[in-house]
Amino acid sequence: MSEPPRPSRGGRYVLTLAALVALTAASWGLAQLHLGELGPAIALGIAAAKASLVALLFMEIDRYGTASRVVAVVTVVFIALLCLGTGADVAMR
Amino acid sequence: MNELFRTLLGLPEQASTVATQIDYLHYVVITTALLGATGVAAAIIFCLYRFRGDAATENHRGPSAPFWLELMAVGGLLGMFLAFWLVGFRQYMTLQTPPADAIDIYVIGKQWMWSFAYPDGTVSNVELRVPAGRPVRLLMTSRDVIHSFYVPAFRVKQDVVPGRMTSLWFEARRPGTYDILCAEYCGLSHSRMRGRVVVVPPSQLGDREGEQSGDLAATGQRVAAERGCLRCHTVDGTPHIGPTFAGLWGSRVPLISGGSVVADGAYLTESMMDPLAKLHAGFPPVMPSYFGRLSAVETAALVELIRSLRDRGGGDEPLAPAPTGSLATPTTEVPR
Amino acid sequence: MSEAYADRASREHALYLGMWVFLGSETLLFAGLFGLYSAYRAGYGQPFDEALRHNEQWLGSVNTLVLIVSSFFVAWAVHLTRNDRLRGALWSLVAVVALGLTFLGLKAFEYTHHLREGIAPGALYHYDLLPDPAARIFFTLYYFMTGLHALHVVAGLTVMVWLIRRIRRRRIDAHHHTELELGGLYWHLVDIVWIFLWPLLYLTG
Amino acid sequence: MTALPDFWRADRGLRSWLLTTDHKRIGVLFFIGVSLSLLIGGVFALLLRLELLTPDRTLFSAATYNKLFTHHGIVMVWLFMIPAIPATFGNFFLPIMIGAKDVAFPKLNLASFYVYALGAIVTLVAMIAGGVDTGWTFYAPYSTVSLGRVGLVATGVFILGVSSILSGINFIVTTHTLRARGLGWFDIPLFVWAIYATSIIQVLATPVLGLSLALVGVDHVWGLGLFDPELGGDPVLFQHLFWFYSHPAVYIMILPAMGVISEVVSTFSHNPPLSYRAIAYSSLGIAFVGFLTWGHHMFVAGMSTFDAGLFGILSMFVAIFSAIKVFTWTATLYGGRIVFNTPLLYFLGFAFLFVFGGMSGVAVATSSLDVHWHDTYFIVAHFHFIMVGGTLTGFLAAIHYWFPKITGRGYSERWGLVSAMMVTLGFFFTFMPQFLLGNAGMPRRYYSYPDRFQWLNVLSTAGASVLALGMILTVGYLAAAIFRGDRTGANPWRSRCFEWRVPSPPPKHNFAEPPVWQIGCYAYDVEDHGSDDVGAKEAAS
Repeated sequence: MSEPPRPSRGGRYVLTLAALVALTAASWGLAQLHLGELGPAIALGIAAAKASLVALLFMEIDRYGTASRVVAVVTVVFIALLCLGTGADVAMR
Repeated sequence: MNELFRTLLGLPEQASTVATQIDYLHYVVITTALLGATGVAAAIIFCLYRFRGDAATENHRGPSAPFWLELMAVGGLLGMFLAFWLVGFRQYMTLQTPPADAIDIYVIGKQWMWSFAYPDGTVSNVELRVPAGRPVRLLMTSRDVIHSFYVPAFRVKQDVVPGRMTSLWFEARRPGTYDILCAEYCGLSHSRMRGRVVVVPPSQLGDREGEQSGDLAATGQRVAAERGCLRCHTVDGTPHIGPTFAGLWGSRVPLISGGSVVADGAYLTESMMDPLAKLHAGFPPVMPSYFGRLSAVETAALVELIRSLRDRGGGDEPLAPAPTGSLATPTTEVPR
Repeated sequence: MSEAYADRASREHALYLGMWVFLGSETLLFAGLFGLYSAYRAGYGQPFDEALRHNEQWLGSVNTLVLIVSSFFVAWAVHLTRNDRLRGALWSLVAVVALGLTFLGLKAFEYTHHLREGIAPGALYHYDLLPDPAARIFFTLYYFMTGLHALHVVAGLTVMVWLIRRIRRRRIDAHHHTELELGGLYWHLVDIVWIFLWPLLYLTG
Repeated sequence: MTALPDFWRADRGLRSWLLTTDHKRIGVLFFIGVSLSLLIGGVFALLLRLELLTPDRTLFSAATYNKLFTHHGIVMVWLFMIPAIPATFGNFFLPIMIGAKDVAFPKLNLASFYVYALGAIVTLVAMIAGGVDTGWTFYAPYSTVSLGRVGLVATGVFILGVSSILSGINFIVTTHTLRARGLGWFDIPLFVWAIYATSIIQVLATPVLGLSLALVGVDHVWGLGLFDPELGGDPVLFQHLFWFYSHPAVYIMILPAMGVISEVVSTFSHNPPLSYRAIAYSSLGIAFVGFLTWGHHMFVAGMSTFDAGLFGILSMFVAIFSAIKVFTWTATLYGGRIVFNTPLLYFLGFAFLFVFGGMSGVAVATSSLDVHWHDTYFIVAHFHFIMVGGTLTGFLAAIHYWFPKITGRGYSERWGLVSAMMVTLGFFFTFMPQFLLGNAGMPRRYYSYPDRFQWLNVLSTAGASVLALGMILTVGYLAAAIFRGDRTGANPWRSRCFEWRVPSPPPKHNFAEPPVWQIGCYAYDVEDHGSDDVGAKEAAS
């Protein structure tokens, strides 16, 4: 928010960047091991972790009130809903 | 009672074994709907009359129905809807799982006509002949767009999707003729894509019993001979005027125009209808087009013939399964 | 902005809320493609994974890093603006634009590489080493997902250039930087979408 | 309070209308667009009914018929039903009902109208230049191979979707941030809840429609076959994407009408709603649970039986919220002081048609019954009972209910009741025969049909002409009332709702200064003493 300028500390952002790069490397590394069935689940788990890092620390979602968090959760739920609905249909045919 | 409701609601006759059960559920649900709507309307009309007045009349306490009453009403309604679902889904499952001893008939839906291939290799268009009292399973696919095989008298319907096989089963109770309609919009003459199910007494169809495994391929063999395919294509692996059928299925066909294509159902059908579209490299472009001269089921029979010859040597190993692939294997296993 | 709002803070609150709702709506534009991806992957299975393995993992990974760093620079620019260090903020945004262009450049390179191999969307696909229709479907989905994402990257870059011009013309400072935060939110969303696209299109083969 | 000029006369000239950021004027602009669309869609409907008089060709060819029912569907769904109540009455009354001067983003509001106008023009041009014959559902693979202008219509509808999203965002932010001081979420009128819930669906569902139509358009033009079985695609997946939008879309259409009905019932019975929170939460319930049920459109499409069962159960839950609303409305009438006039007659029509239409929806969500009924005229009758019996009736009720507030004049009650009777009865005789046609097994979109269906079709066409006459009559006397209707005060219906506390027609910025309302919008137990304007009394206190 742009009330009177509150000096924010830059350290947080650098740490977040480091964490994101580390997670990316981890995700890439695990992919090389070809864990078979578990591979996609882990990769998506790491991606979700990275996404929430970006949302929480870069986008600072917590500073924009509850509505923004509700929007984020509802969006993720509805995307998952569509994927499960269509995926289940084809998988269970 | 059943007859009264059926005629009142304009339902067609209950010609298949499942029809009566479905109609009973139909009666219950529709009467509940009508009673619900008239009940609500009656309650409103009563209130409109009983509490008429204007803003100036003395003040009535606002209505305050206890919360439990509303919860009970809504809970009861939800219970009833879930009961509808339970009965409905069990009937739906019986509709979706054909009995084991059902006769298999291949159905091809094509822009604006139904064709049927029987286990004994004979084919018929528009008219589907089935024995009474025997479950019949229809294995259906479409040559172009989505159609929907619908026999109102049997209360059955199933979309016919191109690129995969969908199935439907019914058991006609007594002989008669019933309409087949296309229920999924499929273009210009969607409303003229009609046919007839002719149910004949079981005795008349004695010869129709034959086992069904590779019969369609046998029909393909007969059609190939009659239509002159075998004058240019051989079945033993030696190339002739045209490429041999043996080992052709699923193999990589080099094209004169460069590149190559997998010899799957789509390619073979297209090559019969429009031979010059993807011409096999190394063969003269002399094949006549069979567009309009081969019925849909004869085409399916020829494709079945070529598929059945795929391991007979000649041609390199097929790289990929049929285009319908795992995505499209229907719930019930299709006899290869 | 109408005078409906008494003070600037409530007007900004409205802008942020509107932006978040818009971000939710924009993300759902990708929902359809994620749905198709999960359906086709569930349906085709093995041949789908084969095609997926064909994608250059290093290209995707570099692009992921590029976008993550660019996302950092956007957050860094907002941080610097709050501390009234506008020159630094300006250069951060320039870095974001540079990284965005690098991303698009790598994407273009990957596309041409694919197209030269004959991997093109839909009916134009004629890559002989992966004849299976699952490969054709995977690459069509690949083109649609990355293409739609690339469009959003281009939109994000235009917003960044517009922000750079506003900073240079002193329209954005420590007190008034709403549009910078909104532009930043949009770019972070573009990064988040790619964070999910990367494993689906490159890693999980 | 000095008499502020009302919004009609506040500014003069075409430019002031075309570049207005006043939410009321934008509401009026949308009303004009939406009414024209209703006229066009209605003409298509009449032509369809005339063609179906005989089992074979009556007026024109199958190709024309196929284009006509497609255009009827597209114009009615995207050009009329979806913007009908939210963009017109939602725009007009949402800010007033929460005590705001205007919507949160007025320029975005005007942009939304022009995007709607652009989308409408592109769609109508595509219909004239060749037209589309794929049905409003654009099912692949026919929409890929059809010779019609699928690409252009898909673009037009995409643009209309963008307008829908922009309005949705605007209304959500307005409801969150611009409520007057002391006006909590449970103090605002129920119509605002309905528009808010509709906006949530618009914002979350429309993008998926945008994508699926883009995929179909691209597939039709360049053959990038994600749904083309020749290229390994699966056409059933398009149906998943399409219905993921289109089922919530039917709730976009019905929720605003429910909002209007909540207001009409409370005002004309001079009674607070039986349970405010039941209706408010039901609106949200419909908005979210509506996203879980799209599979019941695909029971016979070749979907897995697992999905069929799952979507069947979920569809039963969404019906509960509508039932709660109907019970609450009916109970609100109990113990009220009911003044019976046109909006309430429309409510009576709404109640019967919506409940029977909704229950017939539960009937087709019962999977085994759907096998027989899917894609027959039973489905056509079901959704017209909800769309015409529900949304159009709600739209007409809203026009009559808010006519004095928007124009400052009253309409002729006698003609109102006559036309409402004609519309409701005409509708009933148009679509009740179609339920029977569906039972008999007549499929949808049939240009020619077996002879045994003819008498029901003739009856249906007769009903359609009565409905058309009723609509023409409505336009007639309302137009007359605009110019010759007698002037009404700020609150002719003696309603407590907030929009009746501003003058009729309201001034440009609704309120001289931000309102502080002590008397609630459903506080009918507060003594009225026949004073004409509760607002005045409030201002005095």
